[in-house]
Amino acid sequence: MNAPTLFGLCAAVLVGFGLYGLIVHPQPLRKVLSFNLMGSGVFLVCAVIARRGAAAGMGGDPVPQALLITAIVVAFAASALAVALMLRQFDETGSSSLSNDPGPAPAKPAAKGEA
Amino acid sequence: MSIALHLALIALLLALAFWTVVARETFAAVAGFVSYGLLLTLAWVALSAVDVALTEAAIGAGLTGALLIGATSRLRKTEAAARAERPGRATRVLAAIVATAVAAAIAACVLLLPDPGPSLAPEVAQNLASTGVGNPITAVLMSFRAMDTMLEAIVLLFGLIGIWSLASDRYWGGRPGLAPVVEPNGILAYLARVLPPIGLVVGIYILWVGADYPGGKFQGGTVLAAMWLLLLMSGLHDAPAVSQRWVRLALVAGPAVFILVGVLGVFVAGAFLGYPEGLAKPLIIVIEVALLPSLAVTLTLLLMGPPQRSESSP
Amino acid sequence: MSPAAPVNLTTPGGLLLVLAVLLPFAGVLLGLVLGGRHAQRVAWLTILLGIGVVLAITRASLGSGASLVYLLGGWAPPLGVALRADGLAVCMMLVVAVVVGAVGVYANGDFGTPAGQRETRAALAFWLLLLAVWGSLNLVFVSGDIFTLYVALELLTFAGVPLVALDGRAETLQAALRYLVYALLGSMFYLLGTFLLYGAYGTLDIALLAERVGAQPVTWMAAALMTAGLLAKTALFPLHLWLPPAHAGAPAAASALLSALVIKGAWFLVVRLWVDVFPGIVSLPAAQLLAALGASAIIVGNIVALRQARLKLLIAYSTVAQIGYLFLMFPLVQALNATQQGNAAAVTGGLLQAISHATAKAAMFMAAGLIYSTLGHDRVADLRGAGRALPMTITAFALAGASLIGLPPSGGFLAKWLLLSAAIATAQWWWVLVMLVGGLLTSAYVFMVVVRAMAPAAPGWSPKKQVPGYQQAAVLGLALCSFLLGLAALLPFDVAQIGRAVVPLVGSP
Amino acid sequence: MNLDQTLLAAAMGLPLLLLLACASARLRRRMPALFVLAPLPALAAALWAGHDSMLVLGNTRFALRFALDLPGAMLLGCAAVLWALAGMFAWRYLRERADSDGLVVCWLMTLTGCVGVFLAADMIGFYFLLAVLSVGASGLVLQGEGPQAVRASAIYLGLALLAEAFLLAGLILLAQATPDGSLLIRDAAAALPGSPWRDLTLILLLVGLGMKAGLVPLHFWMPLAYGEAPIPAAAVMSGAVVKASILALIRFLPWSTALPDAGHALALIGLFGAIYGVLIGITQSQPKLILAYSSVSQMGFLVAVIGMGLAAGDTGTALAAAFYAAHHLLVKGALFLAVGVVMLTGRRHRWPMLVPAAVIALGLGGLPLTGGALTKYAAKDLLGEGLAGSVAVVSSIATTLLMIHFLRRLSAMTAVEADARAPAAMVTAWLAMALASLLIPWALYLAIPIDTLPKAVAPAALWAALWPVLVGALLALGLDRLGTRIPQVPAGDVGEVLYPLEDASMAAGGWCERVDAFTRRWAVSCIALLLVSLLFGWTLMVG
Repeated sequence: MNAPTLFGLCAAVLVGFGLYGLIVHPQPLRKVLSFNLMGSGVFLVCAVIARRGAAAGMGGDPVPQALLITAIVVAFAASALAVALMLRQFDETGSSSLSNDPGPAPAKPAAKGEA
Repeated sequence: MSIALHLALIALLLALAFWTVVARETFAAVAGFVSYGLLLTLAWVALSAVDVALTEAAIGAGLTGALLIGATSRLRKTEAAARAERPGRATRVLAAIVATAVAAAIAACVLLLPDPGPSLAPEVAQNLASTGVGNPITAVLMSFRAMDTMLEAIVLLFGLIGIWSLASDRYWGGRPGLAPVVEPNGILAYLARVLPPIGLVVGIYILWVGADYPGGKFQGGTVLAAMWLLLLMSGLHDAPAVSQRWVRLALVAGPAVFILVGVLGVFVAGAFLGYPEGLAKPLIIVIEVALLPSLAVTLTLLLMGPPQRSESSP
Repeated sequence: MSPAAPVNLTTPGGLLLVLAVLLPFAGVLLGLVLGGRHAQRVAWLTILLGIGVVLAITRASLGSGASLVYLLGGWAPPLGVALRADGLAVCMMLVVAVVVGAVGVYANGDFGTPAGQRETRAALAFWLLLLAVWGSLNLVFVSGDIFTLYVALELLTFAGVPLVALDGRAETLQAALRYLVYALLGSMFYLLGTFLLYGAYGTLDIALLAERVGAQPVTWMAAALMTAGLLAKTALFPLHLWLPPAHAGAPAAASALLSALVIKGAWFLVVRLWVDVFPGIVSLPAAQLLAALGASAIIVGNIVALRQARLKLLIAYSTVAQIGYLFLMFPLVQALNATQQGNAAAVTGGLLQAISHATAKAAMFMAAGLIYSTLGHDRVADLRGAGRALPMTITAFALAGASLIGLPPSGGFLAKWLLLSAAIATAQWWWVLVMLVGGLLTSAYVFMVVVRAMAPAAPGWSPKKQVPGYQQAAVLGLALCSFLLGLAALLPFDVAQIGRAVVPLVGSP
Repeated sequence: MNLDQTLLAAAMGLPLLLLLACASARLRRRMPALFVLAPLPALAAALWAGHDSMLVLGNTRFALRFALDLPGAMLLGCAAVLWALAGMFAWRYLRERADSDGLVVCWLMTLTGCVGVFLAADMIGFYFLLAVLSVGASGLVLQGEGPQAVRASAIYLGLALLAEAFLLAGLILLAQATPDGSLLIRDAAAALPGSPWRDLTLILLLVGLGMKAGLVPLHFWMPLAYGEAPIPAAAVMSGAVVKASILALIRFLPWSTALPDAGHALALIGLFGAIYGVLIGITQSQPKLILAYSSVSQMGFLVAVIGMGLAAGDTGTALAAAFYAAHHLLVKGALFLAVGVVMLTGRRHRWPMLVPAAVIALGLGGLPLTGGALTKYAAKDLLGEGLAGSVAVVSSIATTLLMIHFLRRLSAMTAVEADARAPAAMVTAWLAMALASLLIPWALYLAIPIDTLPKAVAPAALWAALWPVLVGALLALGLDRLGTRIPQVPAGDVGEVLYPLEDASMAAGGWCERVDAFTRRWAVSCIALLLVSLLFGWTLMVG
């Protein structure tokens, strides 16, 4: 098994970790952290694809590598916006949470237990 | 690197990632993530993506890490309450199952990718000469797919507008971030006096070599942003008020120059974002030089958050 | 799909596509620098110019009868990025321009910079974000490259999220955060799919991908990931957790943008992918699954809407339901493809549904905003007096409601007719049932709101605030657009089919 | 544009123009005075427009088309008369009312829809104008002052839209089966017998139109709506509006092909409704409600006529049914106006109002020499001598009984002041309407060769018409003896079922709300996203 394939499998696992964290962590900050973890897994997939496209004397296909740079910067902007929202919510309410849905209160309490 | 080294790197990456997910304390998790990010740069290098490694080190690990560490310390009080909201066992098991299934599907896809993989590298190599730059990634970013790069600069700006729009009305037009605590003799202040000049040179160097070797405006801009952040944190310099004209000009200068050069292309090269024969490299450098300060200011202010103090506050 | 024009050559008028995208973005830059009430002026100038550009695009594409294409930097795909505008894109750009214009007029009343202040946060942010949403949407419609589309989607999200939290209340901050994190998850899925497609086929260009994709696991997985990610951004039931609080909590003008336009961006991409990129590999079961989600959205969304105590939440849930309608077209397209009849009826039906919902929903949210300012609340149970104080607005609400219900001559009716015809032609009667039941449920809440608003006010009651006439006119104008859209069938040309295989519609208007 | 087309355009155009003019508050206030004029172009079109020219709006790919056939002209003319006279009544009525805007707008909207439906020659236009008609009419019901007006209006609109949902499905099936993509109702009706979905299309059309016509058991909107609507609105609704469904049946059904199953089923339901309406009607005490149940009964009878014609494939059905409908249109409209006038008239002046009412009311039961006798005579051949014919006789008896019950109730509800007189405009409108309902059927009978006059006035025919009326009168005496022992059935009878249904739907709504709240939890929603992507992957793989 060659290096790109190994990293590709590693990327898949990283995406899985990120997804799990995104689902189960109640704190928004941990969700953003998990999102970044998942994102890095996705980026790693892309890097693997770039590496597999090595040709013409280049160590990797430059097009996906360029895409990666763009994607990393976009992900950073997203994290910054999310963190700013969290901090503002904390300033306003003293808490940071995504539950306590301010939407419609159900007519009766929702089904017991989780999921 | 040999396979054994790769395996070790992967094992370490997975261990740190696992820690990031399961750690009880948010701070521990973030610390794990930052070290994970630094290790990840090795992975990019291992995959011959040195430009990406630089970007990852600067933005993925560096700035994102700083952002998350800052948020963690501010939000420490909410952690206990949040733990109570943790979903029950059934949810966690279900989450683990579906996450595993998705990961398995992705792994299968990775294994099933065609071999050898399709590549645009030959086409890039073929057309590299006409762009005048030596680094193929810079050629992609600034010429073949220049639209993406322009949009990326605009994405950062939109992010900043979004963050600013969260300000409380009474502080609108004021300075972002908390008032700095000045400790003239602290280690931070010392670093803040010594590092910025070096950082400035490094940042500009990274930009300059980016045309032909790994590097470029994003990485360079991040180094400059880091230096400015150091100054801000040490209290030697205060963040500018968001209503100041020069701040706004600095923010939009880069994207504006990019657009203008693009429009120029319509007239002299027959296509938006096209470069005339022979002038490609100078024009690319003009754009990069214009983008560097804009990116540095944007990245710094993204980290600083919305205005939180009135303009006159110390 | 075989577009009539060569794919990889810039066509006359192609530069207009660049303008349609860049003009709003340039407006954002200029508005940010000038700040204050200049931002509003810049926004208005941009809106007027932008509408001109979109009209010019329409003229150019009607004139040539083919897709407009522009190669950025002169580089042809797969190396470069192409912008393409077929009939679908042109129609969407037109409707977005109309809605943005109307929202702009309305917002003059709510987001002016008060005298004596140099710059206010909400006003500056709103005008910049309005342009940002517009530019991003135009990019979504014309981009021919799936990675540029990813960036466009992110631009759209970054422009949409702050709109949710524009008035700064704690619950809107939370709604915005939910929206952002969930949308980011969706983007990551989309991005992963993009990378997988590149890994398998070595191109990101839509037209080239359409030629190259084959039925193999990587394509399936990429299509599944991209679709799921886009559904999260469209808020199709059961992936709609962020929509009701976000759309109901935002200021009226922002809700109008979000509900009418922003979600259509991701929906449009699903259409692009399923109809243009993956027509060969999309299976009927997958299309049925998509429509089944749509059907459950229609039923659950409409019923929950009926039970809302607040008008804005009611309208937000109505959006949840209407999103469902947008996805009923897919099995019909699929089945029509199989019968060699051409999918024109279903695609045009879906497009009309999107257009009429965009105009009607924007009108409804803005009407709700006016009702809120006039009454000081938006409790559905206590809307009496609104009809007397705001006759034009309640009329607009009723007309927009008629369009959602699908009463003729609204665009909603025409859409329903086309979709129902396609459903019957392909023997999928269950979608007929869903559409008809959905229409009845919709009529229930529209009726409820209109009747309560028509009740006479309590004696001695007076409006909390006089709303300007131009705001009412903007709302009514938009509602009329939606209500009279069906008359477009009387026009002598069919914009939606430009650049697509044109097949005469049998048994349909 | 030739004269015919101009007439058609004016018939629709004037009400539409007036409706649009309502956007101005100043014009809106003056609009009631124009009510009487608004339907006159329609009357002119009915009288003079040729029956084979067509008004086309649109392009070659798609166009709205309008035309007038003989049944349509007959109904349109009568409807125009009713709209004009009821408009006069409404104008006077509105002078007493503080807020008239809603009624004015809804009146003109209903008129536009009503004229439009009678003229529409293509399916899209028909469906569109039917929707306009329904929405306008539900608005008219809403203008009633009773506490139940909102509920009645909601039920009216709900059932109308439900009916239109059936219709829409039926129309699309029709369109799919019509060759050359034609959307003309004519072509669709001709193509229906050969359609691959013939039975389904017929069921959808008949259910949809049957609901709009008030067929039992989906008739309950009728007493609720007519009971709550203001008098002039009830007059036009029970007279003109409801006939849209009859005209649609006449136009959509293929008369040249015998469809015995569908026809007999329709006839059976119709005849049941004809008797059922009377049975519930005699338990009512409010004249408006009695008239509403009489409408249920009459519409049932009319549908039965159409059903028998369909079963036999008799091409004469269209004209006979239209003639019957035209008579009912005039009489029912007139009687509602009578209720409005008598309510305002004192005991001393009531007889000049009651006597014409008695004549035309008994005409509904088939009193010889009235229009009612003529229409029943025209329909007789269609029903034949079998079961349907017997039921027709029973229906005559029952209708007479119900009408006598109505007259007794009507005379009991005069104004409190013995000397009170109804406003002159209202009285004029009512008497003119009464006169029209006596004369127009004769004029139609003579102008249109339905049958020869001597046969209709032959002694045998007269006796056949008279004896059921006499029996009915006798029964009415018996009913009077029963007096208070007749149980009181609430207006809307089976509509009462809606109350428990509402509870059930509330419960279902609560369930949906819980589903919504559950799926909007973060963890659930994320897991759903992953599941959706996996499901898509799987469905793409298996497909």
